Amino acid sequence: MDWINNFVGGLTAGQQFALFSLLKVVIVIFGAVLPIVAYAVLVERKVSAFIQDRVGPNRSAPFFVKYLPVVGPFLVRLGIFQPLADGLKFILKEDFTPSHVRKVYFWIAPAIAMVPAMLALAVIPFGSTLGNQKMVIADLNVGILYTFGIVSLGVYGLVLAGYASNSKFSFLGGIRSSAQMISYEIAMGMSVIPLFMLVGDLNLSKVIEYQAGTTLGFIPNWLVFKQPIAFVIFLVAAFAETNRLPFDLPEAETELVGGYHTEYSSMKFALFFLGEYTAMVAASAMMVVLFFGGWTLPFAGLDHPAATFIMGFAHIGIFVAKMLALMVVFIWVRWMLPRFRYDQLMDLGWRRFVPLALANIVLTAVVLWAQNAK
Amino acid sequence: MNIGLEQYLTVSGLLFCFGLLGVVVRRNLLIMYMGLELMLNAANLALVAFSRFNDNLDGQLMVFFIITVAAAEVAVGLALIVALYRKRQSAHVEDLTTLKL
Amino acid sequence: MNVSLIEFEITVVLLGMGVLLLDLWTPAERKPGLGLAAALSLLLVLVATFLVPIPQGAAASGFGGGYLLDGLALFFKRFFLVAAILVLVMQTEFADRIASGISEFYALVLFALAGMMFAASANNFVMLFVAIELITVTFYVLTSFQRGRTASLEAGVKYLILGALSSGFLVFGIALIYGTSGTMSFPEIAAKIKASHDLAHGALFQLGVLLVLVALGFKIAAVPMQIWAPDVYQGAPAPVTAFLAVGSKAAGMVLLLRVLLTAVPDLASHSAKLLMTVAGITILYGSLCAIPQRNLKRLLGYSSIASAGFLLLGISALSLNGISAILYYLGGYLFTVLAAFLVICIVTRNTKDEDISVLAGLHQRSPLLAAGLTLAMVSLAGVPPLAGFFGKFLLLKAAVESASNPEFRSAYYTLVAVGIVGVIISLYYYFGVMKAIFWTKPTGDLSPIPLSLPARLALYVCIAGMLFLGLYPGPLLDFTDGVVKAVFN
Amino acid sequence: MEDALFYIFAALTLLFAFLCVANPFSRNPVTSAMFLVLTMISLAGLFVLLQAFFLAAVQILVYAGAVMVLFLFVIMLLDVKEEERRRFNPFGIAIGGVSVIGLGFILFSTIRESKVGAGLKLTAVKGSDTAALGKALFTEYLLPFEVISVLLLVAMVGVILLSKKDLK
Amino acid sequence: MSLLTHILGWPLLAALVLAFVPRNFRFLTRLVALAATFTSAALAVVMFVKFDTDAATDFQFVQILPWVKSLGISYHVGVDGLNVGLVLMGALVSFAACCCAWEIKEREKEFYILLLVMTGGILGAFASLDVFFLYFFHELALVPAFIMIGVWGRGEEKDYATFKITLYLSLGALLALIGLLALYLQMPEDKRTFDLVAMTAHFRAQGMDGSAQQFIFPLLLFGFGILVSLWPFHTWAPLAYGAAPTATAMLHAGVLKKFGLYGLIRIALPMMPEGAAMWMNCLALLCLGNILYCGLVAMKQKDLNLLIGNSSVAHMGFVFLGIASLNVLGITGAVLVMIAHGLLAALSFALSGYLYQQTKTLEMEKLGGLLRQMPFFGAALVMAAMAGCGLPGFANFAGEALIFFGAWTEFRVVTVIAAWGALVIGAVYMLRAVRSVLHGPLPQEWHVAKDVTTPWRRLPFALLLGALLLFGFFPALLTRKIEPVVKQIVKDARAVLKPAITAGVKN
Repeated sequence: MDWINNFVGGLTAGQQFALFSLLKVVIVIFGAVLPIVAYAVLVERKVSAFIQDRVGPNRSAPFFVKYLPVVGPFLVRLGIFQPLADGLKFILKEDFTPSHVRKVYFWIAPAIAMVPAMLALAVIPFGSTLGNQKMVIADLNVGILYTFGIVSLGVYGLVLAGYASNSKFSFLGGIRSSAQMISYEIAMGMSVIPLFMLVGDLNLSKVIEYQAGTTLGFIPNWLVFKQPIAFVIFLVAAFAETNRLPFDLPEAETELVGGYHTEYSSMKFALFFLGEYTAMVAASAMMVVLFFGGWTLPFAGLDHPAATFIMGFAHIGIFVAKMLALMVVFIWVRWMLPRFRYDQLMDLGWRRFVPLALANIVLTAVVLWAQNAK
Repeated sequence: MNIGLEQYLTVSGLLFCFGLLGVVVRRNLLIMYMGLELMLNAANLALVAFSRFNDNLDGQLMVFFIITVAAAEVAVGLALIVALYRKRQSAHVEDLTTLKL
Repeated sequence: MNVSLIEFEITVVLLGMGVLLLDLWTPAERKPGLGLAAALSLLLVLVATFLVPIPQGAAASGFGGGYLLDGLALFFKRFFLVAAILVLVMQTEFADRIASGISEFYALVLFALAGMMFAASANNFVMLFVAIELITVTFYVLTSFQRGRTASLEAGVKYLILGALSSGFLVFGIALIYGTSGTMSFPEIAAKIKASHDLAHGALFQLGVLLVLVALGFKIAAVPMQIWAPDVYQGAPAPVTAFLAVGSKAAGMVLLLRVLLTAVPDLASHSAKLLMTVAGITILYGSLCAIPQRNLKRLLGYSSIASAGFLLLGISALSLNGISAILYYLGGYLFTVLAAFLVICIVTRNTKDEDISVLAGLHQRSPLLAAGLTLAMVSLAGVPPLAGFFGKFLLLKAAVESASNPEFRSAYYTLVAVGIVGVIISLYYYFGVMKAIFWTKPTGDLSPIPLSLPARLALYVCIAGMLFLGLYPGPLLDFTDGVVKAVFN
Repeated sequence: MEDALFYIFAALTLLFAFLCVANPFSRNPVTSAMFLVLTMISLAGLFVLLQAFFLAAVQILVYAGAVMVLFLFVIMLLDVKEEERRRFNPFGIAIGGVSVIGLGFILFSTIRESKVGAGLKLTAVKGSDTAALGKALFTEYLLPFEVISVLLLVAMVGVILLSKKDLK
Repeated sequence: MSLLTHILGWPLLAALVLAFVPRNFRFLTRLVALAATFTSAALAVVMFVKFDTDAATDFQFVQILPWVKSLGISYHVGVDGLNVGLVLMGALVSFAACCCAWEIKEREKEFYILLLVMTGGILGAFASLDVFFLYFFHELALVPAFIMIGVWGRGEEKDYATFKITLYLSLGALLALIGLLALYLQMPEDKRTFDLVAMTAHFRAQGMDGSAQQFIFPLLLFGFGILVSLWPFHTWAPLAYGAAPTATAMLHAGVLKKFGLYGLIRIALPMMPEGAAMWMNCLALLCLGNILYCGLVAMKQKDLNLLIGNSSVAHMGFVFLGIASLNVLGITGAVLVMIAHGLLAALSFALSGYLYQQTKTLEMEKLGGLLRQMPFFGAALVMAAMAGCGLPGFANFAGEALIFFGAWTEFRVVTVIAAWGALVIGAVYMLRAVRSVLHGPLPQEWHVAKDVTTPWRRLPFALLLGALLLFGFFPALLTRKIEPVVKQIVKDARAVLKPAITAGVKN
């Protein structure tokens, strides 16, 4: 370890910052997000199978695995190699570009769909500290605004995909998705305002700090308890933002074939797919930070920044666990609820959630004012 | 060379000119409108730069207002252009001929 | 923070929202009545403005100095209120030509009114900007309100593009002014100019002021930002055109006064020649272009450009009397233009056409309308004994007065000469309108034109206003003099 | 480092802005719109360099995230092929270009000449910038803020009226 | 309430009343109008009689009501020797015009309203002693004239004539307005007032800056000059009179046109003697244009109305000449001619209007021999023509003679030419007109023409003729009133004139 210390110590502050940021990006993206996304697909299939009383993927594996004693067949039945196979399939399939599409946009749309979700992760504090590094890629003062800004860019991928494909179904899907995303962005944005009124800061780390500790000795100080309405709105809006059932109107296959990705195949399709799951990861992570105390747990002294590496890793573990639980909720909901109609979706967003969120803001303001007046 | 106010202003000025160029040269209403947005953004950049270098928040607040107004203006403007398009099947300045020029 | 300062504006905004809400429970056939209700309420507000004591000396300001309630603001607030009341009545007459959304039509007028009232009190660039934008954006919608008519939509789009362009200039100008002076507030800018000579002579600062002036010039339709006016006047629904001609122009004017004479008075006196040039060209352009016009609204569009020139003439006089003359002129202009549009609105109700020939035989169809339009034309032409005459008299007087400064003597006299030429030319086309009323052979329908009671009342008010201001200018003139002395001295 | 970033962002902003309004390769409005989005994002980068984080975020959120999507929407709803078939009027372009270059020259020389901000330095932001902005917004600038809200209401009413279907 | 206020107020009040009379009450309409103008005329006669000639330089029947205090504008009326005759003449002509308005058959109500407003304006313009109101009333009288010509006018060139007179006269009025404004602004800031008396007193006491006079005077000269159809700005006049309805032509040519001259004498001369001295030579030359050029043009006319119109322009030349002479005789004569010509022009137009009524044409070649058919008319026309040539016995003669005496001392050559023009040219066209209209064979179609028979119809002609003759035989009725005022003006003007000019003055 000495050479590492020497190396790091030899760098200037700026270089150190750059190095650690790069490390964090690489680790978070390739070490965490991509595997999580890959296995989320598996979980999705398994959960759906469970709900529909099926078995789910239980075959694919490298040939040698099933010869392993005991563990082998279990692993195969678990299907943990399925994501690898899926990935391989995406890469190997023919990358077909139809002749009638607008090429440039057709090519860049999937990338645009994927990138914002990744970027949104940058401000999420996924742990307290490790050594002297804060476990967040960018500790911005305007963290939440950054997230909303970036997330709002995601819509371009879908719109451009719909436009570039030059076909009715894609186009309708693209238009629908952008309308949907813009609509729910408003509800979503408004739903979190009360949180920041309580916290008094836009920095997400501060939000987590605020949620440390308990009330009455056993209820965690999590904002989900203080702002249940906000949480409900945020949760539903998150479904809409990630285009997942019950709000997957943009790609509603019974109406629009495949929506904006009707014309896509192979790796470009995979990017959309990844984008959707990454967005899910980001949304879950966001909810954990905003409503479930982030990396804290209100007991065993886990709500203070870590002093040791062990505690640091424990915090990261807590965060990931919470996030995974929420992702399961996402998946679970998908298979439990039918799809909304488009007008119902808009109605829900504009005429229920927006006023509700507004009312929540006013209510919070009044309560705060009353408290301060005392 | 140290980056100062002058550099920011130059960028802002050029941006303003590009926007104006779009308004003057292009004949498509939508693109003209984009040019107008560029002009507003040029002003935004200038305001933020001034605000920072003067250490005074008024400029940034102005930017906040400008952004809001621009959003409202774009909404109305685009609705108008769409309404006109429905009527005339064109979004071109040269086709606005009902009124004498 | 003193909320009572903005009580009139709050009332107007609430009224607008109230109209929008009431619309939900009003049956369709009674919706036009909402406009009258709103007009009546505005009348109450107008009365209320007279019960408020006029701030003397140090004016009441609030909201971080951005809002100023002085005599000037109060004058313009009343002005806008009167205009809005008459426009609302006009809109009631216009209601059957709007397929839907008549309540929104009223509400938007109220919101525009609120914008104008804020503009009257703007005391820093932020308020100026938001007030102007509130007015302008509302007018984008109002202009294109008759969606069934292509002309209306085209007018809306033209207004939109050029309006947005002027907004671009405005904000860039504001940025430059703010950047060089370090503040948004008018009085502070003036103070800084006084403190440091370099500021007013900085090229960047001057460029900023110029850009702001260009944008304000757009609002009052002064050359070279006048090209929108004829098209928009022609295309917009008649009540909107009236409001545009009176309200929007006056709002531009009050802001121009505030910027030029409160914030950068020294610069204004330096650029007197520029102002004079612009005024002269505007007068000539408006007058000359109006000659061949056959469309009534378009004609009035050009005439309003010429009027803008006369208003600028008042500014370029750079004297208290000049400003007072502007206020007086606007007061007369209010009744005159509204009378003209009221008549045009009613006469053209049953014809798709707005050609000047629809006026043929008007004196037989409705003597009152004929008298109203004739008086309006005579007043616009600046002939006694109507309001327009006294306004122009005061403006020319102010200009001749300023000519006592030997440095500018010839310039001012040239400007006055141009003004006279403009008046002469304008006589030609205003008499063209009167000619159409009285001695063009009517071809079509000669049935009497029915006139509803509110419209009749409104017309009487306009005529009375024109005559009163022409025959008995004392009270208003004393008022404007007092206001101007208190504000600009 | 910051200087380099400034040059990068400035160059990108200007390049994208130019491509937005005068793209020599494509006259597709969608392309223009996308370049405008990129301009906005690079501008946000410049805002960040100026330590105006809040505005940078708002810039992306409002402009890139909402306004430009609206633009794209409208472009897609309208027929854009028309535009590509139109011929340019070279005379108009020449006049426009010359006048704009003239204005640019004036601006540029004015900025150069006036040596604005020669003695000024970018000061580090103390504390939370956003909080200060918020405080000013709700005290000193409360009135414009409220006026803006009326403006938004007007825009909303207007847009609904202009795009309602029920009229002939 | 001063008598003057009554004189100018009744017509205006009547106009207001008429606005509320239903349009089919035609008799009532006419009655109201006649009553109002008659009242004015009668009151004017009373005023003229009651006028204290011994105190002619003082303003009498004065009334002052402050109007706009901040600008120093007040409603101020009063008469001295200068305008007492003009007011009387105006009131008489108004009444006569109103009597002649019976020819109007359509839209009578509007016509009478306009006529009454015009009357009120005219009388107000001559009675006002406030510069602003002077201008104001003049414009008030002018606008109805435009409208009346436009709506009720006759002939093919009606529209053109309307526009021409409108533009020319507005231009003149505006130039004059600027001049008046400049004059107002010459006063020191704290003493600024539009009150004519105060202004005159101020400039008489303080004098005015010479350079200011040099540019204000021409403004007034040409502004007023255009109003009076000073050559070469006269072209509107014949055209407009040719097209105007009778009553309008009578009022405008007779009375309103004199306003410009009145303004020159009342305002320009006393306040700006230096400017006057500068410009009088120029004016003398221009007035030759009026006398000779317009006289020659009148000779060429085939239409009676155009002839009268041109001759009226020519007559203005004499007045200008009188003013240009800048001595007591000349200016007194000028004022006298103003009054005389007012009556004469009204009479001429009334006659030609009557003729047109009967024959529907005024082309002299088509007419002839009407004297037998219409003896009263013929007699009146002959007398009008004689007055026009300046025959003794008519007021014109007295005035023109005074002018020539006055001018002779100043501009001999000009006077000679003018006198020649007046006597020869005037006689030629007037007598030719009389001959071709009244004498010779009577064409068949004019057998239907009727003479003026009823006393009621004869009244206006008789009234005007009577006044002409009265002042012709007793010019002292007027000159004794005018002279003291003019003396004062001339004295002031002469006091500042350059020695070179004063040298030639005998007075």
